Amino acid sequence: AQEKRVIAVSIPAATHGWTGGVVYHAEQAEKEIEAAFPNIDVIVKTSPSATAQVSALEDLAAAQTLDALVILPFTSEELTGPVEQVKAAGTFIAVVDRGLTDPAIQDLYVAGDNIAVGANTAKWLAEQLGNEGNVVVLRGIPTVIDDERIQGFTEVIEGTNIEILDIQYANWNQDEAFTLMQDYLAKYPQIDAVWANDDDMLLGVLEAIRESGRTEIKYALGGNGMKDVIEMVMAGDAMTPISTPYPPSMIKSAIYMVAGQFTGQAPMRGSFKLDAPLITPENAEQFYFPDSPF
Amino acid sequence: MTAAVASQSAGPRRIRWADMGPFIALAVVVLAGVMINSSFLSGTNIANVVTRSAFVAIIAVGATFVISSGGLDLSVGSMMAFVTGIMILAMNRLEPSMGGYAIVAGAGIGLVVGALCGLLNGLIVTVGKIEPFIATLGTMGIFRALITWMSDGGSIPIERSLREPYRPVYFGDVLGIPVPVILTLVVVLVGAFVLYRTKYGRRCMAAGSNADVARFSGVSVAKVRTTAFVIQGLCVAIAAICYIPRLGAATPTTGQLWELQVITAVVIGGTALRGGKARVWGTVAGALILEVIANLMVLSNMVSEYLVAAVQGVIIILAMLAHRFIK
Amino acid sequence: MTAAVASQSAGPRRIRWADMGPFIALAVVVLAGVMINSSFLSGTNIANVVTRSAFVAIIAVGATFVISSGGLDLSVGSMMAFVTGIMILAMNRLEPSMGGYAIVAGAGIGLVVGALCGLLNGLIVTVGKIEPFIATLGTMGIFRALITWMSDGGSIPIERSLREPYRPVYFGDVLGIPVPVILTLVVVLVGAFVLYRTKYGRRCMAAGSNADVARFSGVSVAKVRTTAFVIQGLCVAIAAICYIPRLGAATPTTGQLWELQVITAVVIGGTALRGGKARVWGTVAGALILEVIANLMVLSNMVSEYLVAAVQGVIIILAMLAHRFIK
Amino acid sequence: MTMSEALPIPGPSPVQPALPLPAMQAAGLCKAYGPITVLTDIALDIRAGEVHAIIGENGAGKSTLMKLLSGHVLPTAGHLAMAGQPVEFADAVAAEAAGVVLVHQEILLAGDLTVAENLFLGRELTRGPMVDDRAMNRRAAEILASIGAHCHPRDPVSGLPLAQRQLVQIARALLEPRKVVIFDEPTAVLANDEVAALLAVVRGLRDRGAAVLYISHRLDEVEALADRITVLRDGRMIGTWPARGLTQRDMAELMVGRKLDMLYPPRRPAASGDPLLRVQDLSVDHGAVQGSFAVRPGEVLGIGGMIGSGRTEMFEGLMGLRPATGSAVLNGTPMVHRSVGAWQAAGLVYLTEDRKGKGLLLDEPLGPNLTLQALTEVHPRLTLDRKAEGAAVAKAVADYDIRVRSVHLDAGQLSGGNQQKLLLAKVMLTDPQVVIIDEPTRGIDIGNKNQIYDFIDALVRTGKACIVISSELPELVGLSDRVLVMRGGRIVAELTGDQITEQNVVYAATSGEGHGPQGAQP
Ligand SMILES: Nc1ncnc2c1ncn2[C@@H]1O[C@H](COP(=O)(O)OP(=O)(O)OP(=O)(O)O)[C@@H](O)[C@H]1O
Ligand SMILES: Nc1ncnc2c1ncn2[C@@H]1O[C@H](COP(=O)(O)OP(=O)(O)OP(=O)(O)O)[C@@H](O)[C@H]1O
Ligand SMILES: [Mg+2]
Ligand SMILES: [Mg+2]
Repeated sequence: AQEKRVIAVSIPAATHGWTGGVVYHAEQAEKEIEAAFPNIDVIVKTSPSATAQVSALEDLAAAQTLDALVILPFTSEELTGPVEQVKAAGTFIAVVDRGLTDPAIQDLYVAGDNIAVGANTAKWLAEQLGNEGNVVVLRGIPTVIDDERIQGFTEVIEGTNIEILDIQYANWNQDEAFTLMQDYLAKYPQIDAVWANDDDMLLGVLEAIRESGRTEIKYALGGNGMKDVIEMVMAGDAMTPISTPYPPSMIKSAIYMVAGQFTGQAPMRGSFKLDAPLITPENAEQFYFPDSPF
Repeated sequence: MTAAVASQSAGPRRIRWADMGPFIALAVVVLAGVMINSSFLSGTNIANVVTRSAFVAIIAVGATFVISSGGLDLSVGSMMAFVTGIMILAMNRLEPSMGGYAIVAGAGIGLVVGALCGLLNGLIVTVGKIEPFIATLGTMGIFRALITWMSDGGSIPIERSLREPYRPVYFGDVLGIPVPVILTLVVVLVGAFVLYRTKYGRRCMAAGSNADVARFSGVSVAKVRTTAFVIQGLCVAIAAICYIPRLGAATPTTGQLWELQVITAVVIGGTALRGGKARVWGTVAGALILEVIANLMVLSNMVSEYLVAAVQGVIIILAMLAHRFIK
Repeated sequence: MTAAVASQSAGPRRIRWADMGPFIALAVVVLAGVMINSSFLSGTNIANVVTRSAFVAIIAVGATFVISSGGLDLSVGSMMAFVTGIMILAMNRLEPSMGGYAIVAGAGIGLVVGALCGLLNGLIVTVGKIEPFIATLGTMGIFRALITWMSDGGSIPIERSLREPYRPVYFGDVLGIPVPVILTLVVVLVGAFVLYRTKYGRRCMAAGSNADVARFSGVSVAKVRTTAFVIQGLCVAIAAICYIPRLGAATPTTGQLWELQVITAVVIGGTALRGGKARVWGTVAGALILEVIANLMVLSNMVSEYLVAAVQGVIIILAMLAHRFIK
Repeated sequence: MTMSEALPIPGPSPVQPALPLPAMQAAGLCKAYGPITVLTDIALDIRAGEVHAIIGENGAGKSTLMKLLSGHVLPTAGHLAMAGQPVEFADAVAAEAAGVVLVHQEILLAGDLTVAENLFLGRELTRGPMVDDRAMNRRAAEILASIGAHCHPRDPVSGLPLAQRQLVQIARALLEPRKVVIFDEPTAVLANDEVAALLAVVRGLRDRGAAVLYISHRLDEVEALADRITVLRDGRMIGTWPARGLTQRDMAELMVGRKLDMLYPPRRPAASGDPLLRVQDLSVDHGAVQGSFAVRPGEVLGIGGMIGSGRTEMFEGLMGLRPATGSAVLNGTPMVHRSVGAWQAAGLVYLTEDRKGKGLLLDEPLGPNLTLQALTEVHPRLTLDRKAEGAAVAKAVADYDIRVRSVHLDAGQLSGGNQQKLLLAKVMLTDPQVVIIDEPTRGIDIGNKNQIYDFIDALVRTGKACIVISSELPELVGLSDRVLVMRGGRIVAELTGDQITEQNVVYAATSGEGHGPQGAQP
C-alpha cells in the first residue's frame, strides 16, 4: 500500500453566504478526492475567528504530519507567523484568497482580487451612469476583504463626478442590508445606484427598493457571484445586469492543485491570480453552479 | 385603631413616575430624530421603523416573561433562525400538495417547533438546574449550528410560488396599519393580559421575586419558569412567521445578536434582570428606542461609519442614566 | 450545651465535593480526548492547548472578581481588541526612539488603558447605577467601534522589527513551561490571594452576596465593585500583552465573543452568576475545559463542520449537568 | 373608655436631674415616609448601665425608632445627642463608629459568607496584607460560645437555621465594646435555653456600663430585664416608667390602652375520632429521624424542642420542601406525592417560621401576597378578580388586625408583627383542615396574641386540627392538647393532659428519654 498523504484545509466557519460556499466547495473537494485517491486524506477544519484558526493550525500540525496545508486565512498579518511555523515542519503551503505578509512562505498562492471586485464594478457603473450621479454603498463586516473591495471601488469613483452619498456597515447580512437600504431611501431622495459589495446583502437591498416603489434607482449591484444573482444576470435583469465573481470554489481549485502532486504529477507552485471579470448575461453560464449553496 | 382602619380604605393608586421612564426616553429619542433629519418624521420612515421593530418587540415580550420569572434566554436569535429554517422547509415541502395553505400549515409547524425549542431551554434550566445564562448559551450554539447545517452554510429560500401570497404578512396593512404592527399589538396585549391579569402572571412574578416564597406558597417554580420559556419560544415563532415574507429566506446570519437587542429592549423598558417585575409596554418602548436609534445613525451625517456602534452604545447608556435620574 | 461547645471546636475543614465539580469535568473531557484521538496526549498538543487557554483564563480571573462582587462584564472581548490596538499603536510609535524597549513601554500603556476601561465600566455601573448587563453591553459596542475606527475597518499590525523580540512572550518558555502558562499561574495565584486572603476579597464576596448587609457593615459596595471592574481591565490588558506576539495584529474581530467564553469558563468553574461566591481555580479549569473541547472538535473527524458549534453547546450543557449530579 | 381609666399607673415619672448625662438622648424625633407619619415627637434618654425596654403594639413604631437611633434611617425632624453632645449619623456605619449598634428585628447577614466572615465583615482582623482567619475564627468561637450559639465559625450562614442566624447577628453586635446596644426582638426566634443565655449576656453588658435598649413582645423578659420601660402607641410616646412597680399585665394594658382578657383559651374537651393526619417514619436529610405522629380533629398538637432540634426540618420534609422519606395519610387518603400544592389541595397547609425569606414577597403589595397561595380560590375565573382580592385584603386586615397605614404599601414596609399577621392570613385563606404553624406568634404583640390563640381555638372547635411548633413555652403549654418534644431530630416525648408543663417540656428537650420528674433540669 501507498503511504497515506494528508492535506489539511483550514477555512473560516460558515457564517454568511460566501464563507458557506467556501465550506461547501472544500467539503466537495474532500469527498471527490478521497473517493478518487484512497492514499490521500483531506481534513477540512473551519474556524470562527483568526484566533481560532491559529489554534486549529496548531492542533492539525500537532496531531499528525501534514503533507500539505491549504489555508484561506482570516487576515494576512495574523496568520503569517503561524503558517510559517507549519511550513517549518516541511509542509507544502497553499494559500487561498488573501496572501500572507511574507510571500516567501507560500508555495502556491491562489489569489482572489478583492480590489478588482470593487474597481471593476465601479468602472462599469461609472460608464453606465456617464460619470454622473449619486450612489450609496453597503459594506460588510470590518475585515480586510471588505476594506479592499471598498478601497477598489472608491478609488475608481473618485476619478469621476459620481458622488458616494453614504457608506455604512451591513455586516454581510441580508436583514441588516434591507434595513440599511430602507434608511438610505428615507434619507436620500435621489439615488442612482446602489453597490452592496456582496450578493447576500444585495438581496436585502433589492427587497427594500422593490417595497419602496422608488423608480429612480437604475442599478443595484453586488459581488461574489451568488447563484441567485447570477440567475438574475442570466435573465437580463434591468437593475442587476452584472455581477463580479469571487467564487468560493477557488478553495476547491486550490485543493485539487495541491492534490495533484500526490497523484504523480509535479507539484504546482507559484501565484495564480483569479481575475474579477464582469459577469454579464453572455458569460453568466460559466459562473453558475446550481448545486452550490451559494 | 380607628386611624388604622380609616387609612385602609383603598386610596388612589400611586402614579409611578419611574414607570414612565421608557416612554419619556422614547419621546426624547424621537425628538432628537426630528431635529437631526426632517425626513425622520416622514410617513414611510416612521412606518418602516415601527414595522421593523416588530420582530424584536414580539420576541422581547416573550423575554419579559422569561426574565421576570427569574430566567434569561440568550438563544432567541439562533432559535429564530432555526424556526425560520424549519418553517420554510416545511412550507416548501407542503406547497405541491397544499398550495397557498402550505403557509398556514408551515406557520403552525413553526409555532410547535418554537414551543418545543422553548421547552428544551426550560427543561435544561429547571430540571437540569443549570444557570440560564449557560444553558441558553449552549442551545444558542446548537440552534445556530443546526440552521447552518440545514442550509449548508448558504440560504434556505422559500418557493417562489409562495412568496406572493405570503408577502402581505410583512408588507401588507389593515386600515393603514402594517400587519406586523398589528401582530405586535396583539402579542403585547395578550402578554400584558397574561402577566397582569391572570394567575399565571402572579406566579411568574412570585417565582422571579423570591423562588423560596413561591415554593412555600405551593407555586411550582419549575413549571412556571418552563412555561415562560415555552411562551418565549412561541413569541420567537410568531416573529419568524412575519419575518419570512420580508426576505423570503433563512440564512446562518438570520437573527444574529438579536438576543442582545431583545434583552436590552426588556431592560430599557424597566424590567429588572434579577426578576420579579415585568413591564410589557416598557419592553415595546425599549424595542422602538433601539430601532429609532439605529435609524437615526443612518439618517444623521454626523457619525463616522466606524463609530456607529459606539454612538449607539453611548446613547443607550445615556438613556438609562436619564431614566435613573428621572426616578 | 456541652454538645454545642464540642461542635464549636474547630473541626477539620470539610471537603466539598461540589467544589471538585469543574476538575472532575475537566478530567472527563480529557479522558474523552484520549479516547478520540491518540495524539491528543502528545506533548505538543497539550502544550498548545494549555498555552492557548491562557487568554481566556487570565481574563476569566478578572471576571471572577466582577461576577462574585455582583457585576457582569460583557465588554471584555471588545476591550481586549481595543487595548491590543492601543498597545500596538503605542509600540509602533515608540519603536523608532526606544527600539525593543517600546514593547515594555507599550505594555505599560496597555495596563493603564485596560485599568481605565475597567474604571469606565465600573463607574457607569456603580455611580450611574445601570444594570451591568446593559452598561457593559454599551461599552462593548463602544470599544468595538473604537478599534474598527482605529484600524479603518482593516487591521493594525505590529512593526516587523518588534516581532522577533516580542515573540518569546507567547512562544517562549521557562524551564519548559510556556511563558503564557507562567503568566496565567501568576495571575491566578495573585487573584486567589486577593480573593481569599485579603480584606478586599472578603468585601467582594459580601458585596455580591448581599449588598445591603455589606453597606451596613461599612463596606463601600460601589468602591468594591468599581475596583473589581478595574481588576478586570488589568486582566484584559495582561491577556492582550501575551496575545499580541501570537497574532501580531489587532483587527475589528479580535476577541469577538470572548466575553461569552469568559463567562462560561467562570460559571463552569463554579462561581455563581448572582455573586457572592468565587472559585478562581475552578475558573481556570473552566477555561481549560472550553479549550480542550475546541481542540477535540479539530482533532476528531466525527462531526460535520457545520455542527461543531452544536456539539460544543451540547458538551458544555452535559458537563454542567454532570457537575450537578455529582453534587 | 377613657385613657385614665385604662391606665393603672400614675403619670410618667419625672426626669431625674441628679443622674449623670445620659449615654444617648433623643428629642422631638419624627419620622414620615411621604404622607405616612410613623413617629411623632419622641423624647428619650438612655442611660449607661441600664436596660431600657421599649414596648408597644405591632406597628407602633418601635423598630423605626431604633433605626433612627442607630443611623439606619434618617429622621424627618428632631435631634440626637450622645453624652450631651449633639450628633447626627449619616448612616449605620457612622453610628457604629460612635458606639451605637442595632441588632435588627430581621436577619441581615450575607448568606454566602461564613459565620466568622459575617461577624468581622468591614472590620476584618489582618496580619500584614492578609486576613487573619485563624484569629477571627478563634474570636468568633469565643463570642458565639459566650451567647450560647451552637454554630461553627466556618459554617456558611445560608445553611443555618433561623435561630442560629439571629444569634450570629447578636454576636456581630457584641464583637466590640459599645456604648449603646439596641436589641430589636432578639428572642422572637429563640427557645428557652438560648433566651436565658441571651438575658445573661444583656445583663453582662449592662453591668459593664453599656446602655441597652431592648424591644420584646415577651413581657416576662421585659419584666426580668428592664430598669425602665418606654411605651409607644401609634407612633407616639405614652411615657417612660421605672420597671419596678410594673407588672406584665400593667405593661400590656399600657401598650394596648385597654384592659386585656384571659390570654389563653379555655381547655377543650379531649379530641376523639380518627386522626385527620397520620405520619409514619418520617425522616429528613440532615434533620428529623423516623418521626411518627398523628393529629385528630379538634386537637391542637404542640411541638416543642430546643432550636436546632429538627422541628422545622421535619415539617418542611413532610411538606415536600426538603428531601424526605416516610408515609403520610391525610383524611384517610395516603399522600404519595407530597408537594405544597398537593397538600393544599388535600386540605393541609404549612406556615413557615421565616416570613422574610420564605413567607412574603417583600416587594409586592398586600393583595398579591395575601392571595398567592390561594390564587384559585380567590380568583376562580381565568382573569384575576381585583374586587375579590380587595375584599379579601379588607377582610384579612380586619380579621387579623393588620395595622397598615395604606393598603398599597409593599409587604416589606409593614412592621414585623404585621408581616407575621399577613402571613397567617395568607395561609388561612386556603381554608385548610389541618394547619401547621411554625412559630405562630413570632413578633406579635400581646394584644394580638390573644386574638391568634382564640383564632386557633375556634378553628379546632369546628373539627379541624392544628399543629403548633413553638419555642415559647407558655404558648406551647397554654395552647396544646398534646405536646411532642423533639431532640436531635427525634421525637423523644409525648405529653398529654396534666403532663403538659413547661418543666416537662424543657426536661424532655434537654436530657430526658421521655417525660421525667418535674423540674429535674441539669
Ligand atoms: N418604608 C416605609 N414606608 C411606609 N411606611 C413604613 C415604612 N417602613 C415602616 N413603615 C410603617 O411604620 C410603622 C411602624 O413600623 P415599625 O416597624 O417601627 O413597627 P414596630 O413597632 O417595630 O412593630 P412590630 O412590633 O410589629 O415590629 C408601620 O405601620 C409600618 O407600616
Ligand atoms: N442544610 C443543612 N445541612 C445540614 N444540617 C442542617 C441544614 N439545615 C439545618 N440543619 C441542621 O438541622 C437541625 C434542625 O434545625 P431546625 O431549624 O429544624 O430546628 P428547629 O427545631 O425548627 O428550631 P427553630 O426553633 O430554630 O426553628 C439543626 O441542627 C441545623 O443546624
Ligand atoms: Mg418591629
Ligand atoms: Mg424551626
